[in-house]
Amino acid sequence: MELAFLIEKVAVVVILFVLTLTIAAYSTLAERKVAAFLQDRVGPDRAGPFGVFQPLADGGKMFFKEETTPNGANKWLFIAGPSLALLTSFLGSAVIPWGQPINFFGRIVPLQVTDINVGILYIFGVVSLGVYGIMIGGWASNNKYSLMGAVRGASQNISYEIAMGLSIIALLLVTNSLSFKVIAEQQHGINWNFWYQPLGFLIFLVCAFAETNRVPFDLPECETELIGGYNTEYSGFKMGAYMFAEYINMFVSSAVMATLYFGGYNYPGMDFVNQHLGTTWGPLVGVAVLLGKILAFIFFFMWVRWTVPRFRYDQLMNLGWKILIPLAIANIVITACVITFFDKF
Amino acid sequence: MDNFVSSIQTVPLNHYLILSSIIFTIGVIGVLIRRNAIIIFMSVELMLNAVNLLLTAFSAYYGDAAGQVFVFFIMALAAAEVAVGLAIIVMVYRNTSSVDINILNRLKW
Amino acid sequence: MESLSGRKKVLEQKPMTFMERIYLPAIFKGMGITFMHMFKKKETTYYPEQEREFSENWRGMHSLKRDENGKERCTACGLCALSCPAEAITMTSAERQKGEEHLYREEKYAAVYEINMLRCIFCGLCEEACPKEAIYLDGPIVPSEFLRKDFIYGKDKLVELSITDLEAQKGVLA
Amino acid sequence: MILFYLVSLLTITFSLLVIFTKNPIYSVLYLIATFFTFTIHYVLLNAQFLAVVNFIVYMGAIMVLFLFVLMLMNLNKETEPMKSNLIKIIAVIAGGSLLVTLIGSFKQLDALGISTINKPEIGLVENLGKVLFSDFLLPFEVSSILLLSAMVGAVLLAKKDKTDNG
Repeated sequence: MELAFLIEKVAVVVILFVLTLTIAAYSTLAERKVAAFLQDRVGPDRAGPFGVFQPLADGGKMFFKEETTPNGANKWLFIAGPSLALLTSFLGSAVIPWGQPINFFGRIVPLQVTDINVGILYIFGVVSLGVYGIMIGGWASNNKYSLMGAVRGASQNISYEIAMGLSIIALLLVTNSLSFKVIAEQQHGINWNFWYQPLGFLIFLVCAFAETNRVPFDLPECETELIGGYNTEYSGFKMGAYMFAEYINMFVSSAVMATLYFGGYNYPGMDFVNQHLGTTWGPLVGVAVLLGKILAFIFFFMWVRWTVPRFRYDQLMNLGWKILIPLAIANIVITACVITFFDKF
Repeated sequence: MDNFVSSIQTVPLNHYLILSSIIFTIGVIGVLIRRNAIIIFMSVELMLNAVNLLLTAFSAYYGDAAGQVFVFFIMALAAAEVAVGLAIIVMVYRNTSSVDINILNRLKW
Repeated sequence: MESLSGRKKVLEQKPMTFMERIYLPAIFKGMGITFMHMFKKKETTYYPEQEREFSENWRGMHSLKRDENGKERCTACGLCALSCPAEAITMTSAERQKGEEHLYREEKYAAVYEINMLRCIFCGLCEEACPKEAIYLDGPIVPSEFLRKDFIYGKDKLVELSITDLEAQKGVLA
Repeated sequence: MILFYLVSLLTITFSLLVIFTKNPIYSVLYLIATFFTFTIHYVLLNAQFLAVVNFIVYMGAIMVLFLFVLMLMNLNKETEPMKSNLIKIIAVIAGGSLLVTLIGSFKQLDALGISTINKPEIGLVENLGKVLFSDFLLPFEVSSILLLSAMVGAVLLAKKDKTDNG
């Protein structure tokens, strides 16, 4: 482990961390702006031009608010809940390839924190850990509404994980690899997995909505039924941590979707661009393309949120268990059949 | 990854044996000293995991994948066992509003 | 069950067709509608800079009126305070001294006249109760403040400016 | 090398905390931590697939179930049934003698004398999958039936009986 390697990794991690935080912070602004635009309003525009400093103002407000801990709450777990939520939301971005290896002053730097060859399973594991933040926080609040929210969140996440996993298995039949790097490389140009797995993508998308607790599946935090859900008792920065975790989750799941189904950093005509811009600027264009895809997905998340009404809880479970799982299994069977058929000839 | 493997190669297999047996023993003690059925259940899980670790270590040291396949099966079995076991505990709790295993003494009669 | 009045109509719900049951077309349609709204004209009024037109019977901040000679109309009779359902109005009266005739119309006047804007519900009952036509809710929106005590408006904020004051103000502006 | 001993120490500490903590919720959380250290052990053994499966199955599914049940039952320190100290001491002595027996018997194994990992790539998904779907195909299929029957059994058990009002 040479020093340069270490510096390189640290640099990639720090840049990724800052990028994630910035995008998550600006997602809060974007959410309000998108909501406003979809409702013929203009949204926050007082802090700076077009409200660009609004996230700073919100963050400042979050910081200086009074933090209350309810009587009878479990002090340690009450703090552990939001911290865990924030931690697990960050973990996912480690295996996503952000671009082709880049030539940085004569040194080839891979734009990925680490390429483990079980990358997809890793993402899966991290996603399944995300439940703990919600469950622990909800239970430690010592409030029955919070507990209800936590229980809902946990059962929803577990249920949708199954459909998500099954939809990924069909994808794996196509890609033959669990490594994000290989999957991203396979989708060179416009050879995206989406063209092979449209149904799988749809299932994955719905599950991603459920896993990030976004509308129309935001039952753990529905204000109308649970006066706020698992974060009812939270205030100040702990509340901010939960909110931030949600936006980071959204960012990471957008990145996963873009990489798995929409070619990651690949775009049509990339060979041409790479030839003309060299090995430093070419990959950077790829990074920009990936970021563009991610932002498009984030916009899609928000767009859906301000269009589709919330599901009822039994509808949610029905959708997960009775529709998505059979669909995903059918998708696997069809994909496997098609692949064997084409292999034969 | 290569660095990892080369560093772990120096750990003797014996140490894995000792570690697993310690964890297994802790699981046994847990079963003996607790009365909460769920904790006892968790101790059993701990014992299962100790065995898993040992199997994996054996498999890695002998270069035989069968051990790891076995661990895989044990995990599948553990998942099934937990589902059924917790369902039973929930039933017991519903009937006796307690998870104290001493209450289950009544099964004798 | 047979309805007693015989007027009950059972709504017939057709079972949903396959297209309706997969929901996705409906969802996409809805998303199309919301997306089109992004390009519509924004309805927002930029409040402090722009103000929407107030209606005829808009009730805003109170003002204590003067008569045509610039004398204060209020005689501190207390009827407004009595009629106030929110008990927002308090006052203390004083007797007009010699030489103050040009300030106050009658012999009695309000030395202190305070309205707590946090309590006021802008119902306009004080306006109706006033026998001297001294109080009107014809002002603008009450501005926001940081401290609660700043919401208790005294005579300095309530009494409308006299003609001399207005001219002085114009002089400053000009 | 040092990493192994560090993680082992953590494993033992957390597993001791599991069985000696009074609050059942803490027990579950410590068990999650224990399983996390197990995951690290698997990574150290280069059994990547098992590491991730351990992560997903144990930490992501089984422990969530435990936590779920415990939270819904609302058990806490006050309602926790504890055995008397005498039984505890006897249990610890019994466990200790089991440990001594086990380690004593392992002394015999020294003769085997294997102390290096032979084929480090054995734990990768590809190799494991090949073994799993060739030599162990029948057990694999049987385990699916096991899971199915467990699922049906769990649903049947946990379902409230409609006939009586319990």
